[in-house]
Amino acid sequence: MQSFLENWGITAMVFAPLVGALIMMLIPEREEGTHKLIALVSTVVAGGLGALLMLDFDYAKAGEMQFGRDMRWIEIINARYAVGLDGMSLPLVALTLFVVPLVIIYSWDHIPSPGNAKAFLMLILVLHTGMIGTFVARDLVLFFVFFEVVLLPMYFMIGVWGGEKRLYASIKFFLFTLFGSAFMLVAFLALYNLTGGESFNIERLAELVQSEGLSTRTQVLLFGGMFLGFGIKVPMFPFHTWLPDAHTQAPTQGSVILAAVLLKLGTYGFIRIAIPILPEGAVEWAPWIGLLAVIGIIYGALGCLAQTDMKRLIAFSSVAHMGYVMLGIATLTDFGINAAIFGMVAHGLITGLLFFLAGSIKERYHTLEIKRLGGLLVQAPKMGWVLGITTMASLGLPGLAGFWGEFPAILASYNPAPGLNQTVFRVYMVVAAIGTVLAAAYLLWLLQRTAFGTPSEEFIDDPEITDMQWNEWVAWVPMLIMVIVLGFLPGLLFDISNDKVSALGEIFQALGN
Amino acid sequence: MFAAEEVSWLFRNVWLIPALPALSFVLILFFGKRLPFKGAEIGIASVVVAFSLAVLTTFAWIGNIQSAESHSEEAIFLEGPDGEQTPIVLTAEEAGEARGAPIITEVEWFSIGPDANKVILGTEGNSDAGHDEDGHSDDEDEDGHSDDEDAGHDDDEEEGAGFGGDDNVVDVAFAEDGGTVAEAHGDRFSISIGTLVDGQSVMMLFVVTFISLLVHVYSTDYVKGDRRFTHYFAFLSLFTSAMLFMVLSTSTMQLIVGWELVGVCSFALIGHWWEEKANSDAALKAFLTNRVGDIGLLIGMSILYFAAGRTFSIPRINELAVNGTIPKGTLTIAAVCLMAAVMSKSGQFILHTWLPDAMAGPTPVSALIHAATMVVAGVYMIGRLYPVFFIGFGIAGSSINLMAFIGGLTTVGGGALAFVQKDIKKVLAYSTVSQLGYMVLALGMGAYTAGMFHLFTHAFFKACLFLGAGSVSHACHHSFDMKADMGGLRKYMPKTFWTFMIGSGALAGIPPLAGFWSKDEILVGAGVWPNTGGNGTYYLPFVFGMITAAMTAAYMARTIWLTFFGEYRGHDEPHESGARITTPLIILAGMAVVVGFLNMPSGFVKFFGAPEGLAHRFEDWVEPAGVSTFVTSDNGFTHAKPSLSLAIVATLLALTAGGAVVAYYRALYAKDSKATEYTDGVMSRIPGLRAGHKFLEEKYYLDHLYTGAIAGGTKGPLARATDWFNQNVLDGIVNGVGKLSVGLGNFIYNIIDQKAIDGVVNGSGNSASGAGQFLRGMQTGQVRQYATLMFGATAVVAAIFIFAV
Amino acid sequence: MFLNQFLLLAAVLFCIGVYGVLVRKNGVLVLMSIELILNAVNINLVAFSAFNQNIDGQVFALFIIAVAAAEVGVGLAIVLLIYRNRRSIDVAEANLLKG
Amino acid sequence: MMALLAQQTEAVIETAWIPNAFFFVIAAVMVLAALKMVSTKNVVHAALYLLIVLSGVAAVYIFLGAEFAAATQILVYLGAIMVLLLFGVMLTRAKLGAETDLDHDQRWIGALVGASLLAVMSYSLWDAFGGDKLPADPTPQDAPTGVKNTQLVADEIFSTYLVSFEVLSVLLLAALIGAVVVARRD
Repeated sequence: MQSFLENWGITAMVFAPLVGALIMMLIPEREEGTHKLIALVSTVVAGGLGALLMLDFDYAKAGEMQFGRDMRWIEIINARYAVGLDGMSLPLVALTLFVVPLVIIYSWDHIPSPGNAKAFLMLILVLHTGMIGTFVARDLVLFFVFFEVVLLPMYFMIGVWGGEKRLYASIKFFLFTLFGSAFMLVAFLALYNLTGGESFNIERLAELVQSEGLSTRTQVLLFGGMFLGFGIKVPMFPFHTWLPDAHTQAPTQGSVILAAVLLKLGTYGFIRIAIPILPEGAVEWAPWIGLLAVIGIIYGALGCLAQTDMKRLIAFSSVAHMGYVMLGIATLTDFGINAAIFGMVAHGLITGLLFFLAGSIKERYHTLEIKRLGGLLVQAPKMGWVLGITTMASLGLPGLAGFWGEFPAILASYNPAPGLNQTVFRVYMVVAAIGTVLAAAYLLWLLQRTAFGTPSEEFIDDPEITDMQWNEWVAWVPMLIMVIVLGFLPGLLFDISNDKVSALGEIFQALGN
Repeated sequence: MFAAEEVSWLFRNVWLIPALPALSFVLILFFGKRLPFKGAEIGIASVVVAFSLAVLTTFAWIGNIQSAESHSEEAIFLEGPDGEQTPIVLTAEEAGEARGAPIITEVEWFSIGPDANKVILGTEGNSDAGHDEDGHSDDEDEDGHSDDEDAGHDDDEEEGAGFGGDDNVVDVAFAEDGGTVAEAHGDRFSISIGTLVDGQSVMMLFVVTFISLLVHVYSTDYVKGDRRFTHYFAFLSLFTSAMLFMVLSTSTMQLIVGWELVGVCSFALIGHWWEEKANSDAALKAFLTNRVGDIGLLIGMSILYFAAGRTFSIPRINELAVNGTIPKGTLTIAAVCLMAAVMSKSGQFILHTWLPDAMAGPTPVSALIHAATMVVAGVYMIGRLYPVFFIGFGIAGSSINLMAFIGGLTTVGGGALAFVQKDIKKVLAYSTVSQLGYMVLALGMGAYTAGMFHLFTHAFFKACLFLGAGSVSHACHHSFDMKADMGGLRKYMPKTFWTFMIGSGALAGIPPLAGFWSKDEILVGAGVWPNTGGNGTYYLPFVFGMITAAMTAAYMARTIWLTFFGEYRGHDEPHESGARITTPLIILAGMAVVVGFLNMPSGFVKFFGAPEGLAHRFEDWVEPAGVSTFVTSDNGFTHAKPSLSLAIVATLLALTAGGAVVAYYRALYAKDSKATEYTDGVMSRIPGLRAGHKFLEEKYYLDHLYTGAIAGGTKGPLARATDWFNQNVLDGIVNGVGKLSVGLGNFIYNIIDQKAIDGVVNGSGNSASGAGQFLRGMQTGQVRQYATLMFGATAVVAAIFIFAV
Repeated sequence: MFLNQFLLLAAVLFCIGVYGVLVRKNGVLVLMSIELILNAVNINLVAFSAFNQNIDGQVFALFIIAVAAAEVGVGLAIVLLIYRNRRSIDVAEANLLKG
Repeated sequence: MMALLAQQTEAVIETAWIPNAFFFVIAAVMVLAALKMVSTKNVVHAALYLLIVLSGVAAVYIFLGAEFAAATQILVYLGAIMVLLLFGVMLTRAKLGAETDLDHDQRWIGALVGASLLAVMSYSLWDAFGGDKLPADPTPQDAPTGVKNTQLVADEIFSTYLVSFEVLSVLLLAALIGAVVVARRD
């Protein structure tokens, strides 16, 4: 058992949902209950395997790859099936394993129109495999394959189950991401060839780049390619415009997965691939990444203030929040990158929860127009409370998870890695801090307009407006608990990511000296 | 007073005090609605226990100080019962210096940075040299580090100093005594959470739990029958917990967390009646204004973090600020940033505008949060990081500095505004603004003890006043309008009247009430009155202080007159409030009488032949001491000498001002005691064309002119102008910025986002779609045609490859 | 014998097959032309097998024969279906793919 | 070694002019039959022309030393596929005589495409394999002596290509079922 876990645990975890999807394929569409059960079981199996792995994980050595598996795959280009877990990927794998079963539970009564639970849940399962696979991959080709596997189910999810402008949104999403991936792939291949065509393994490539002495110029160019690929996924200003559309049009489940996990593929790519492999390129790019990040923070916040649609507002807030994550990464310090990882997890939980709420509000009120909402606390007090806590978490209130992604990133930009311009980053710090005010402004405004006050005439006696239902409880409460627990015990996450991140941070300390 | 073990236990487990209300919050939230008293009993019980512990801690602390003062040679604290755990080791080299040294109990919260394991291995067996010096004496070893490891721990932080970036490089001289640490780059920057017990925090523990308890009791009557009764008590508990958590901070990180948490409780409680938009607007305004200040807090704390060599520890930052390791320029920037946070939290000009609006919340909340405790958080933070501000603003040598200036401006501006309010709570709110300015003014003049003492006394009498206002409004059918619905209440509610009188007297600085002692000390602290010594030459702040002393008495006289004297102008019979409301009032009034005597000048004590030991007790108990703070005469931190003549002058000034106001209103209401229309100053009656009409009609126009010119002459235009400025310019800027950012947001969204950036995207989409339309024409559905095209294309492409490549 | 004589023969047959596919309207005739194309390819495979003295090409040719059999089976079935539905096997009338 | 090999092949050429002549005759017949097949107006004739071409292909296999492939060609194509096609012709009620409407109007486009393909292919084939000659013995060098072509093919199919073979069987089965399902009259 133990050796199975050590050798095959990750593989089993990655492919368990896919197996579930294959089983579902054999079952006729009308047996919805069975489909839901299979989907839930396969995600829970994946989650259970993940939990066993996490129990078995040696946290004292969180900086090293564990449960590694490295097998022959595509020999002709030296691509190998290499997977593993370390302190950097563990939090994100855990996030994915945590959120997806909740999404499926939420789907129990909430299959969006035009129905077809079978196809819908199968897409979620395929997405699941793709997402975990991306986080555990240690080989660039494998990473790329998983990275792209994610794309198609999402495309269909938006395109089929989405809102009115779903086709436009899904195509925009697809085109944007594919555009970035193309550059990313070119960068990967160029990197492979420039380092002698020896390996696609990430750690090995990092060593090779050092030993081959790739010039800074080359590194900058390669980093640029990866930047486009990952930056669009994040999404960074000015590549963010796909996000509000995709989020607004996507079904609730799609929005939640998109916000909770998919966006993190981009940021994870930065800290797992682009920065460790190309440190000198990263140093050159960091100020620009920081600049785009803070523009994103302010821009996203201002965008939020102009929104009239709740879901779109939340979508814009993602731009701002991911700006903090990217700012943390851009500092290239242990503090900043730790904050970024925390920020990813926190944003995943919080924004995921916000999208869940938006979905449920939409279901009850049949609108998300902020002007028409109000008095949620009167009509559905429990839901109003969840909304209140979530917005507070989202605006970075200490004691809730959002804060630990935000403040350490601001702190870190006061003193970025050596070799980066301090003055520039301090300006970023001030701008980012101003962003926190704007964040509070739009989120509280949202809270005030939706939760406070009294319900408008049209909804006052609407029997459809009920308080939280059982599957909403089951799906939301665990997320809420995590938000609060992580808020008070940030060490839970920082201690996991710290070892790996500080090893990364030391590269830049050494580089600057 | 206590056995050493008990004292040690108390100081080590002081975390229980915030933990209890936190537990209560959770319990009320989950079970409150099912309980007979809807959760109020849990809240009260937890606060009672917390208060008892706080009282015990206070006495233990006092005992600690007293025994240190008696110069006993033996160690003040014994080791813990098991020899291994020595959580409390007083860093004292000499008992005299040990007086007031903070007692820190910390556990690691989380850590960021390279792993310390390798470093600890390197320092195994290293003596704990330098351990005593760096102030991190006391560390609760919960995670099983041995003492040696702890030593390594601290040393690591010093090594980390080298990391600090170019212009904040902390002198790494400390690392020398670290010995072996230098070779390994050990930078484990652990962020601790814990409790810091010293005079200042103990004082706040007492104040917060005391007032919280009274407010809890008061609220059971005041918000009786409210539909969110349970939530109300839950948030009261949460607030109490958060405030205590903040007060006990050992690290700036903890301080920030507590700071924001009290903010959110304030938000929730201001917006308690969120059905009305005005209330939720006020809540939003409070939160957002505080957020603006928080920018400064976050940045300032970041600067200090790196300047102190990557540590959040408050004693460590203070120590490095005192010994000059952190450059003065850095301290100045940090202090300016932190000042922004103080301005927002403690209602200083120009960020004070949220505080009067915050009166939209229930009155007990205003008493607890917006008068006695939360709003003094800014002042408390100045005290906590006093060396940073002291050196950063150059308080020792200057005649005016940013802190003193802001404090002075606030105290005068806030006081002037109190004159034009009809709403009794708004008067008190502006008065709070003014008094907070007083505290900041004191701290800005280096009069640390005076500032803290005023914080202490103000908490009692202002809470008393707010609760009194609540009682009045309870009687007058939930109105706060002094002019329309009050008057003559003296006869109907004597308990409320007398307690309100005592509170007002204390606020106005009438001897021997509490406010007199603290206010006097601040005026003395300016050091410009003959023979007072002090920090030097604060002429302008002194003038501000004197003006405020007069104004305070005047507006309180006006409030009392309008509320309690004359004839009742409301409808129905008012009635005295119940025991649960009046008892807290009486207790608070009692405190407002006695607490002033805690810090009597020694001259006064001698004059009355009281034992010398009674003099400046507060100063001894609260003022920080020990290595990690900075009581040395060479940085100008000396105590001013009290002056009897100044006390008399200030008191006379207050009495005169108050008397003049009373005279004015007597005359005003003598004509028609039931009138609800009277406006305040003379000038306010001139507007428009009615001026000429009034001039004829008003026979006593001259009288008005005289009284108006003397009593309210300046207060009319000045206060109106201030009010106008406040309402239009400052609020206008706030609203304008809000509007502007929404407009900018609209602009960006509509023009740039939707047109420019999306335009590019859609453009490419459109061109693809156009091409598609063209190609669509070719789709005849004829497989033959497709095949023809395919083979033809194959031929062409193959030809290209063959002939061209 | 030259390799090319086989290859050129195959090429000629292939092109005639293509011509047939493109020009014929009758579904059965189209299928026949496809068979021609497949046979041309098979000649190539066997020729290279001989040229390289490697048996793999023959194996592939055999596979193709088998696949061709399957293809004809399915193809004729489809043609029959079309015929049954439309009373005609003119492939030009089968234009459901029209955009 | 290379020189030796070249000499050997030279010799083969010298002596093998008779099969060569046969080849060209057969090739000419095949091309003519193919052309007739795509141009005839009688569907049944077209099938018979195809029969000629397929037989020619079998002959070509024999020239190339692939006896087994030739046998399979005759069995499968001439035996099975032709019958199937004739059934198809019958079932679709084609006339047994000449029809007028078998071709599209734009015959020249097809001709153009075919011709251009042929031109490109011929050129490239000529260019690539201009003077290459076939080895005298097409049997693999490493094959054990005395082993016949058929055995080699069998060895290969049932060892290296076993999986493909099985997949092919499944494909045939699927095609069988598919054909039945599609053509079923329901």
